[in-house]
Amino acid sequence: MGNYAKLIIKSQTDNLGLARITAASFAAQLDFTVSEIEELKVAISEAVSNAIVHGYQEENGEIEISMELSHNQLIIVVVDEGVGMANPKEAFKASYTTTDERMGLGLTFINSFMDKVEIDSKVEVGTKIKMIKSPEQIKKQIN
Amino acid sequence: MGNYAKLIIKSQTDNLGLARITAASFAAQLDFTVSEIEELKVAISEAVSNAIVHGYQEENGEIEISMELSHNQLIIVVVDEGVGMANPKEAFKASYTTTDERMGLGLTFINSFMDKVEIDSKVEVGTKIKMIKSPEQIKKQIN
Amino acid sequence: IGEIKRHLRDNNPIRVSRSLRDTAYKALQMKEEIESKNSEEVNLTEVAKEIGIPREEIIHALDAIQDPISLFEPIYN
Ligand SMILES: Nc1ncnc2c1ncn2[C@@H]1O[C@H](COP(=O)(O)OP(=O)(O)O)[C@@H](O)[C@H]1O
Ligand SMILES: Nc1ncnc2c1ncn2[C@@H]1O[C@H](COP(=O)(O)OP(=O)(O)O)[C@@H](O)[C@H]1O
Ligand SMILES: [Mg+2]
Ligand SMILES: [Mg+2]
Repeated sequence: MGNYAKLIIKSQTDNLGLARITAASFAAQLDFTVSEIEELKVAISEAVSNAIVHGYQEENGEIEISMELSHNQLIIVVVDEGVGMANPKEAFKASYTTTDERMGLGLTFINSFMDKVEIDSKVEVGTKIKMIKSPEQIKKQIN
Repeated sequence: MGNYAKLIIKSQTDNLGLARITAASFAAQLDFTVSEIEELKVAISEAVSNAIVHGYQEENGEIEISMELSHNQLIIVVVDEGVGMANPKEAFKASYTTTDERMGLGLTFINSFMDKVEIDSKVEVGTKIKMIKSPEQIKKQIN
Repeated sequence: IGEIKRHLRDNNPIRVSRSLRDTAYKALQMKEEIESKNSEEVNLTEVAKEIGIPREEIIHALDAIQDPISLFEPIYN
Protein backbone atom coordinates (compact mmCIF):
# COMPACT_ATOMS: atom_id res chain seq x y z
CA MET A 1 0.00 0.00 0.00
CA GLY A 2 1.17 3.54 -0.73
CA ASN A 3 1.35 6.35 1.75
CA TYR A 4 -1.69 7.10 3.86
CA ALA A 5 -2.78 9.38 6.69
CA LYS A 6 -5.88 9.90 8.72
CA LEU A 7 -7.21 13.07 10.33
CA ILE A 8 -9.91 13.01 12.98
CA ILE A 9 -11.58 16.31 13.86
CA LYS A 10 -14.37 17.54 16.05
CA SER A 11 -17.45 18.54 14.12
CA GLN A 12 -16.88 22.31 14.22
CA THR A 13 -16.72 24.85 11.44
CA ASP A 14 -13.39 26.05 12.91
CA ASN A 15 -11.85 22.81 11.73
CA LEU A 16 -12.72 23.19 8.05
CA GLY A 17 -9.46 24.99 7.33
CA LEU A 18 -7.50 22.30 9.13
CA ALA A 19 -9.14 19.53 7.08
CA ARG A 20 -8.56 21.44 3.86
CA ILE A 21 -4.89 22.18 4.49
CA THR A 22 -4.10 18.68 5.75
CA ALA A 23 -5.74 17.01 2.75
CA ALA A 24 -4.10 19.42 0.31
CA SER A 25 -0.66 18.87 1.88
CA PHE A 26 -1.12 15.13 1.64
CA ALA A 27 -2.27 15.46 -1.98
CA ALA A 28 0.82 17.48 -2.87
CA GLN A 29 2.80 14.23 -2.96
CA LEU A 30 1.26 13.65 -6.38
CA ASP A 31 1.92 15.95 -9.33
CA PHE A 32 -1.24 18.03 -9.02
CA THR A 33 -1.33 21.51 -10.52
CA VAL A 34 -2.07 24.46 -8.28
CA SER A 35 -5.62 24.64 -9.61
CA GLU A 36 -6.23 20.92 -9.16
CA ILE A 37 -5.21 21.40 -5.52
CA GLU A 38 -7.74 24.23 -5.28
CA GLU A 39 -10.44 21.96 -6.66
CA LEU A 40 -9.54 19.32 -4.14
CA LYS A 41 -9.78 21.84 -1.34
CA VAL A 42 -13.28 22.84 -2.41
CA ALA A 43 -14.33 19.17 -2.53
CA ILE A 44 -12.95 18.52 0.98
CA SER A 45 -14.57 21.66 2.36
CA GLU A 46 -17.93 20.68 0.93
CA ALA A 47 -17.74 17.10 2.19
CA VAL A 48 -16.64 18.12 5.67
CA SER A 49 -19.15 20.94 5.95
CA ASN A 50 -21.91 18.53 4.92
CA ALA A 51 -20.83 16.26 7.78
CA ILE A 52 -20.93 19.20 10.20
CA VAL A 53 -24.15 20.84 9.02
CA HIS A 54 -26.25 17.91 7.82
CA GLY A 55 -24.65 14.84 9.41
CA TYR A 56 -24.29 16.20 12.93
CA GLN A 57 -26.72 19.12 12.51
CA GLU A 58 -24.17 21.37 14.21
CA GLU A 59 -24.09 19.11 17.27
CA ASN A 60 -20.96 17.44 18.66
CA GLY A 61 -19.44 14.58 16.74
CA GLU A 62 -16.27 13.32 15.12
CA ILE A 63 -15.37 13.39 11.45
CA GLU A 64 -12.73 11.08 10.04
CA ILE A 65 -10.82 12.02 6.90
CA SER A 66 -8.74 9.18 5.46
CA MET A 67 -6.24 9.92 2.74
CA GLU A 68 -4.44 7.36 0.64
CA LEU A 69 -2.18 7.26 -2.38
CA SER A 70 -2.46 4.32 -4.69
CA HIS A 71 -1.07 4.11 -8.23
CA ASN A 72 -0.98 7.87 -8.75
CA GLN A 73 -4.50 8.19 -7.42
CA LEU A 74 -5.50 10.17 -4.40
CA ILE A 75 -8.32 8.55 -2.46
CA ILE A 76 -10.06 10.60 0.20
CA VAL A 77 -12.82 9.23 2.41
CA VAL A 78 -14.86 11.46 4.73
CA VAL A 79 -16.92 9.65 7.35
CA ASP A 80 -19.44 10.94 9.87
CA GLU A 81 -21.65 9.08 12.31
CA GLY A 82 -24.48 11.53 11.95
CA VAL A 83 -28.11 11.32 10.85
CA GLY A 84 -27.38 9.69 7.48
CA MET A 85 -29.60 9.79 4.39
CA ALA A 86 -32.43 7.61 3.20
CA ASN A 87 -31.63 8.15 -0.45
CA PRO A 88 -28.06 9.29 -1.02
CA LYS A 89 -28.44 9.15 -4.83
CA GLU A 90 -30.91 12.01 -4.69
CA ALA A 91 -28.45 14.21 -2.81
CA PHE A 92 -26.27 14.40 -5.95
CA LYS A 93 -28.95 16.21 -7.92
CA ALA A 94 -28.00 19.82 -8.56
CA SER A 95 -29.77 22.18 -6.16
CA TYR A 96 -31.16 19.33 -4.07
CA THR A 97 -31.01 20.44 -0.46
CA THR A 98 -32.87 19.71 2.73
CA THR A 99 -31.93 23.02 4.29
CA ASP A 100 -33.79 26.12 3.18
CA GLU A 101 -31.00 28.62 3.16
CA ARG A 102 -28.50 26.42 1.33
CA MET A 103 -27.86 26.07 -2.37
CA GLY A 104 -27.63 22.32 -2.78
CA LEU A 105 -24.50 22.57 -4.90
CA GLY A 106 -21.91 20.98 -2.60
CA LEU A 107 -22.18 17.47 -4.00
CA THR A 108 -22.50 18.81 -7.53
CA PHE A 109 -19.15 20.55 -7.12
CA ILE A 110 -17.56 17.52 -5.53
CA ASN A 111 -18.73 15.50 -8.49
CA SER A 112 -17.33 17.86 -11.04
CA PHE A 113 -13.99 18.39 -9.29
CA MET A 114 -13.20 14.77 -8.50
CA ASP A 115 -12.75 11.89 -10.96
CA LYS A 116 -14.96 9.52 -9.04
CA VAL A 117 -17.32 9.93 -6.09
CA GLU A 118 -19.19 7.29 -4.11
CA ILE A 119 -21.61 7.86 -1.26
CA ASP A 120 -22.61 5.27 1.24
CA SER A 121 -25.17 6.37 3.82
CA LYS A 122 -27.63 4.88 6.24
CA VAL A 123 -30.23 6.67 8.30
CA GLU A 124 -29.13 7.07 11.92
CA VAL A 125 -25.82 5.35 11.18
CA GLY A 126 -23.95 7.94 9.18
CA THR A 127 -22.44 8.86 5.87
CA LYS A 128 -19.26 7.92 4.05
CA ILE A 129 -18.15 9.76 0.96
CA LYS A 130 -15.25 8.44 -1.09
CA MET A 131 -13.59 10.75 -3.59
CA ILE A 132 -10.85 9.85 -6.07
CA LYS A 133 -8.68 12.14 -8.16
CA SER A 134 -5.54 11.74 -10.27
CA PRO A 135 -3.40 14.52 -11.68
CA GLU A 136 -4.48 15.51 -15.22
CA GLN A 137 -0.84 15.27 -16.24
CA ILE A 138 -0.71 11.57 -15.37
CA LYS A 139 -3.95 10.85 -17.16
CA LYS A 140 -2.51 12.42 -20.32
CA GLN A 141 0.64 10.31 -20.12
CA ILE A 142 -1.40 7.15 -19.88
CA ASN A 143 -3.61 7.94 -22.86
CA MET B 1 -13.21 19.77 26.55
CA GLY B 2 -11.94 22.29 24.00
CA ASN B 3 -11.30 21.62 20.37
CA TYR B 4 -9.13 18.64 19.47
CA ALA B 5 -7.90 16.78 16.42
CA LYS B 6 -5.80 13.75 15.75
CA LEU B 7 -3.51 12.98 12.83
CA ILE B 8 -2.24 9.48 12.14
CA ILE B 9 0.60 9.13 9.65
CA LYS B 10 2.79 6.40 8.27
CA SER B 11 6.32 6.50 9.60
CA GLN B 12 7.92 8.15 6.53
CA THR B 13 10.04 11.25 6.25
CA ASP B 14 7.66 12.42 3.45
CA ASN B 15 5.04 12.99 6.11
CA LEU B 16 7.04 15.39 8.26
CA GLY B 17 5.77 18.42 6.38
CA LEU B 18 2.20 17.17 6.69
CA ALA B 19 2.53 16.77 10.47
CA ARG B 20 4.11 20.20 10.79
CA ILE B 21 1.48 22.04 8.77
CA THR B 22 -1.46 20.24 10.37
CA ALA B 23 -0.19 21.09 13.85
CA ALA B 24 0.49 24.69 12.83
CA SER B 25 -3.02 25.13 11.40
CA PHE B 26 -4.55 23.67 14.51
CA ALA B 27 -2.39 25.92 16.72
CA ALA B 28 -3.52 29.01 14.81
CA GLN B 29 -6.76 28.93 16.80
CA LEU B 30 -4.81 30.42 19.70
CA ASP B 31 -3.12 33.84 19.53
CA PHE B 32 0.38 32.60 18.82
CA THR B 33 2.82 34.94 17.13
CA VAL B 34 4.49 33.96 13.88
CA SER B 35 7.70 33.04 15.67
CA GLU B 36 5.87 30.98 18.27
CA ILE B 37 4.27 29.02 15.43
CA GLU B 38 7.71 28.52 13.91
CA GLU B 39 8.97 27.21 17.24
CA LEU B 40 6.05 24.84 17.44
CA LYS B 41 6.77 23.56 13.96
CA VAL B 42 10.37 22.81 14.91
CA ALA B 43 9.22 20.95 18.03
CA ILE B 44 6.74 18.83 16.03
CA SER B 45 9.32 18.07 13.37
CA GLU B 46 11.85 16.94 15.95
CA ALA B 47 9.34 14.77 17.82
CA VAL B 48 7.99 13.15 14.65
CA SER B 49 11.41 12.59 13.15
CA ASN B 50 12.55 10.96 16.39
CA ALA B 51 9.61 8.58 16.08
CA ILE B 52 10.57 7.78 12.48
CA VAL B 53 14.34 7.52 12.92
CA HIS B 54 14.74 6.16 16.46
CA GLY B 55 11.33 4.73 17.33
CA TYR B 56 10.73 2.79 14.13
CA GLN B 57 14.35 2.85 12.91
CA GLU B 58 13.10 3.80 9.47
CA GLU B 59 10.87 0.72 9.34
CA ASN B 60 7.08 0.78 8.80
CA GLY B 61 4.90 1.99 11.63
CA GLU B 62 2.24 4.50 12.55
CA ILE B 63 2.68 7.76 14.40
CA GLU B 64 -0.22 9.43 16.18
CA ILE B 65 -0.23 13.17 16.74
CA SER B 66 -3.00 14.37 19.08
CA MET B 67 -3.71 18.05 19.36
CA GLU B 68 -5.90 19.65 21.98
CA LEU B 69 -6.81 23.12 23.15
CA SER B 70 -7.52 23.59 26.80
CA HIS B 71 -7.67 26.92 28.65
CA ASN B 72 -5.53 28.75 26.12
CA GLN B 73 -3.01 25.95 26.15
CA LEU B 74 -2.03 23.88 23.17
CA ILE B 75 -1.29 20.27 24.10
CA ILE B 76 0.40 18.08 21.52
CA VAL B 77 1.12 14.41 22.07
CA VAL B 78 3.23 12.37 19.66
CA VAL B 79 3.05 8.61 20.08
CA ASP B 80 4.98 5.80 18.40
CA GLU B 81 4.94 2.07 19.03
CA GLY B 82 8.62 1.69 18.25
CA VAL B 83 11.66 0.45 20.15
CA GLY B 84 11.21 2.78 23.14
CA MET B 85 13.91 3.92 25.55
CA ALA B 86 15.28 2.42 28.76
CA ASN B 87 16.03 5.81 30.26
CA PRO B 88 14.05 8.63 28.66
CA LYS B 89 15.42 11.23 31.15
CA GLU B 90 18.88 10.81 29.67
CA ALA B 91 17.61 11.57 26.19
CA PHE B 92 16.96 15.18 27.23
CA LYS B 93 20.63 15.89 27.84
CA ALA B 94 22.06 18.21 25.23
CA SER B 95 24.05 16.31 22.59
CA TYR B 96 22.90 12.93 23.91
CA THR B 97 22.31 10.71 20.91
CA THR B 98 22.41 7.02 20.13
CA THR B 99 23.04 7.58 16.45
CA ASP B 100 26.52 8.52 15.35
CA GLU B 101 25.72 10.97 12.63
CA ARG B 102 23.12 12.93 14.61
CA MET B 103 23.59 15.90 16.89
CA GLY B 104 21.42 14.99 19.84
CA LEU B 105 19.76 18.40 19.93
CA GLY B 106 16.17 17.49 19.00
CA LEU B 107 14.87 17.12 22.52
CA THR B 108 16.91 20.11 23.67
CA PHE B 109 15.10 22.25 21.08
CA ILE B 110 11.73 20.81 22.00
CA ASN B 111 12.45 21.64 25.62
CA SER B 112 13.42 25.20 24.92
CA PHE B 113 10.56 25.93 22.50
CA MET B 114 7.73 24.42 24.51
CA ASP B 115 6.52 25.44 27.98
CA LYS B 116 6.38 21.91 29.28
CA VAL B 117 7.55 18.55 27.94
CA GLU B 118 6.97 15.07 29.31
CA ILE B 119 8.31 11.81 27.92
CA ASP B 120 6.92 8.44 28.69
CA SER B 121 8.74 5.52 27.11
CA LYS B 122 9.14 1.80 27.54
CA VAL B 123 11.54 -0.51 25.78
CA GLU B 124 9.79 -2.48 23.02
CA VAL B 125 6.48 -0.74 23.75
CA GLY B 126 7.07 2.74 22.40
CA THR B 127 7.37 6.39 23.22
CA LYS B 128 4.93 9.16 24.04
CA ILE B 129 6.00 12.76 24.16
CA LYS B 130 3.63 15.41 25.47
CA MET B 131 4.34 19.04 24.73
CA ILE B 132 2.46 22.07 26.04
CA LYS B 133 2.65 25.66 24.90
CA SER B 134 0.61 28.83 25.52
CA PRO B 135 0.89 32.10 23.63
CA GLU B 136 3.32 34.51 25.34
CA GLN B 137 0.62 37.18 25.05
CA ILE B 138 -1.75 35.19 27.25
CA LYS B 139 0.91 34.48 29.84
CA LYS B 140 1.58 38.23 30.12
CA GLN B 141 -2.10 39.03 30.60
CA ILE B 142 -2.35 36.54 33.43
CA ASN B 143 0.68 37.88 35.31
CA ILE C 1 -5.90 53.67 17.84
CA GLY C 2 -6.54 50.89 20.30
CA GLU C 3 -9.71 50.11 18.45
CA ILE C 4 -7.99 50.02 15.06
CA LYS C 5 -5.35 47.71 16.48
CA ARG C 6 -8.00 45.44 17.86
CA HIS C 7 -9.77 45.45 14.52
CA LEU C 8 -6.56 44.55 12.71
CA ARG C 9 -5.80 41.84 15.17
CA ASP C 10 -9.27 40.36 15.00
CA ASN C 11 -9.27 40.37 11.24
CA ASN C 12 -5.69 39.39 10.64
CA PRO C 13 -5.09 36.20 12.51
CA ILE C 14 -1.76 34.41 12.33
CA ARG C 15 -2.84 32.75 9.10
CA VAL C 16 -2.30 35.94 7.16
CA SER C 17 1.02 36.87 8.65
CA ARG C 18 3.59 38.70 6.59
CA SER C 19 5.68 35.58 6.04
CA LEU C 20 2.68 33.61 4.73
CA ARG C 21 1.84 36.44 2.36
CA ASP C 22 5.42 36.52 1.13
CA THR C 23 5.42 32.78 0.52
CA ALA C 24 2.09 32.91 -1.31
CA TYR C 25 3.26 35.84 -3.43
CA LYS C 26 6.52 34.12 -4.39
CA ALA C 27 4.65 30.93 -5.30
CA LEU C 28 2.07 32.70 -7.45
CA GLN C 29 4.74 34.74 -9.20
CA MET C 30 6.81 31.65 -9.99
CA LYS C 31 3.69 29.84 -11.20
CA GLU C 32 2.97 32.68 -13.64
CA GLU C 33 6.59 32.76 -14.77
CA ILE C 34 6.82 29.04 -15.52
CA GLU C 35 3.41 28.95 -17.14
CA SER C 36 4.18 31.86 -19.44
CA LYS C 37 7.25 29.97 -20.66
CA ASN C 38 5.65 26.57 -21.04
CA SER C 39 2.09 27.57 -21.83
CA GLU C 40 1.01 24.62 -19.74
CA GLU C 41 -0.23 24.49 -16.18
CA VAL C 42 2.58 23.92 -13.78
CA ASN C 43 2.37 21.50 -10.89
CA LEU C 44 2.93 22.51 -7.30
CA THR C 45 6.05 20.37 -6.93
CA GLU C 46 7.83 22.36 -9.65
CA VAL C 47 6.87 25.68 -8.09
CA ALA C 48 8.14 24.43 -4.72
CA LYS C 49 11.44 23.34 -6.24
CA GLU C 50 11.95 26.64 -8.05
CA ILE C 51 11.41 28.86 -5.04
CA GLY C 52 12.94 26.45 -2.52
CA ILE C 53 9.94 26.38 -0.18
CA PRO C 54 8.33 23.08 0.88
CA ARG C 55 5.01 22.25 -0.83
CA GLU C 56 3.10 22.12 2.43
CA GLU C 57 4.24 25.62 3.32
CA ILE C 58 3.02 26.91 -0.04
CA ILE C 59 -0.34 25.24 0.47
CA HIS C 60 -0.67 26.80 3.89
CA ALA C 61 0.26 30.22 2.52
CA LEU C 62 -2.08 30.07 -0.47
CA ASP C 63 -4.90 28.95 1.77
CA ALA C 64 -4.25 31.79 4.20
CA ILE C 65 -4.50 34.57 1.63
CA GLN C 66 -7.90 33.42 0.40
CA ASP C 67 -11.11 34.64 1.91
CA PRO C 68 -12.43 31.99 4.21
CA ILE C 69 -14.97 29.85 2.42
CA SER C 70 -18.37 30.56 3.84
CA LEU C 71 -20.52 27.61 4.69
CA PHE C 72 -23.48 29.15 2.99
CA GLU C 73 -21.88 30.74 -0.02
CA PRO C 74 -18.77 28.82 -0.90
CA ILE C 75 -16.56 30.28 -3.62
CA TYR C 76 -17.83 28.96 -6.88
CA ASN C 77 -15.85 30.72 -9.55
N1 LIG D 1 -22.94 13.98 5.55
C1 LIG D 1 -24.26 14.11 5.31
N2 LIG D 1 -25.17 13.65 6.21
C2 LIG D 1 -26.49 13.76 6.00
N3 LIG D 1 -27.03 14.35 4.90
C3 LIG D 1 -26.19 14.82 3.96
C4 LIG D 1 -24.78 14.72 4.11
N4 LIG D 1 -24.20 15.26 3.00
C5 LIG D 1 -25.21 15.67 2.22
N5 LIG D 1 -26.42 15.42 2.77
C6 LIG D 1 -27.74 15.71 2.18
O1 LIG D 1 -27.56 16.01 0.80
C7 LIG D 1 -28.09 17.29 0.51
C8 LIG D 1 -27.28 17.95 -0.59
O2 LIG D 1 -25.96 18.26 -0.15
P1 LIG D 1 -25.18 19.40 -0.92
O3 LIG D 1 -25.16 19.08 -2.37
O4 LIG D 1 -23.85 19.57 -0.27
O5 LIG D 1 -26.08 20.70 -0.72
P2 LIG D 1 -26.33 21.59 0.60
O6 LIG D 1 -25.27 21.26 1.60
O7 LIG D 1 -26.23 22.99 0.09
O8 LIG D 1 -27.69 21.23 1.10
C9 LIG D 1 -28.09 18.04 1.83
O9 LIG D 1 -29.04 19.08 1.87
C10 LIG D 1 -28.41 16.91 2.81
O10 LIG D 1 -29.78 16.64 2.84
N1 LIG E 1 10.65 8.27 19.73
C1 LIG E 1 11.83 7.76 20.17
N2 LIG E 1 12.01 6.41 20.27
C2 LIG E 1 13.18 5.89 20.70
N3 LIG E 1 14.24 6.64 21.08
C3 LIG E 1 14.13 7.98 21.03
C4 LIG E 1 12.93 8.61 20.58
N4 LIG E 1 13.11 9.94 20.64
C5 LIG E 1 14.36 10.14 21.12
N5 LIG E 1 14.98 8.97 21.35
C6 LIG E 1 16.36 8.78 21.89
O1 LIG E 1 16.81 10.02 22.41
C7 LIG E 1 18.01 10.43 21.78
C8 LIG E 1 18.07 11.94 21.70
O2 LIG E 1 17.09 12.46 20.81
P1 LIG E 1 17.32 13.88 20.15
O3 LIG E 1 17.59 14.85 21.25
O4 LIG E 1 16.21 14.19 19.22
O5 LIG E 1 18.68 13.72 19.34
P2 LIG E 1 18.98 12.93 17.97
O6 LIG E 1 17.67 12.63 17.30
O7 LIG E 1 19.84 13.86 17.18
O8 LIG E 1 19.72 11.66 18.37
C9 LIG E 1 18.03 9.71 20.44
O9 LIG E 1 19.34 9.54 19.94
C10 LIG E 1 17.37 8.38 20.80
O10 LIG E 1 18.27 7.50 21.41
MG1 LIG F 1 -23.28 20.98 1.23
MG1 LIG G 1 16.08 13.89 17.11
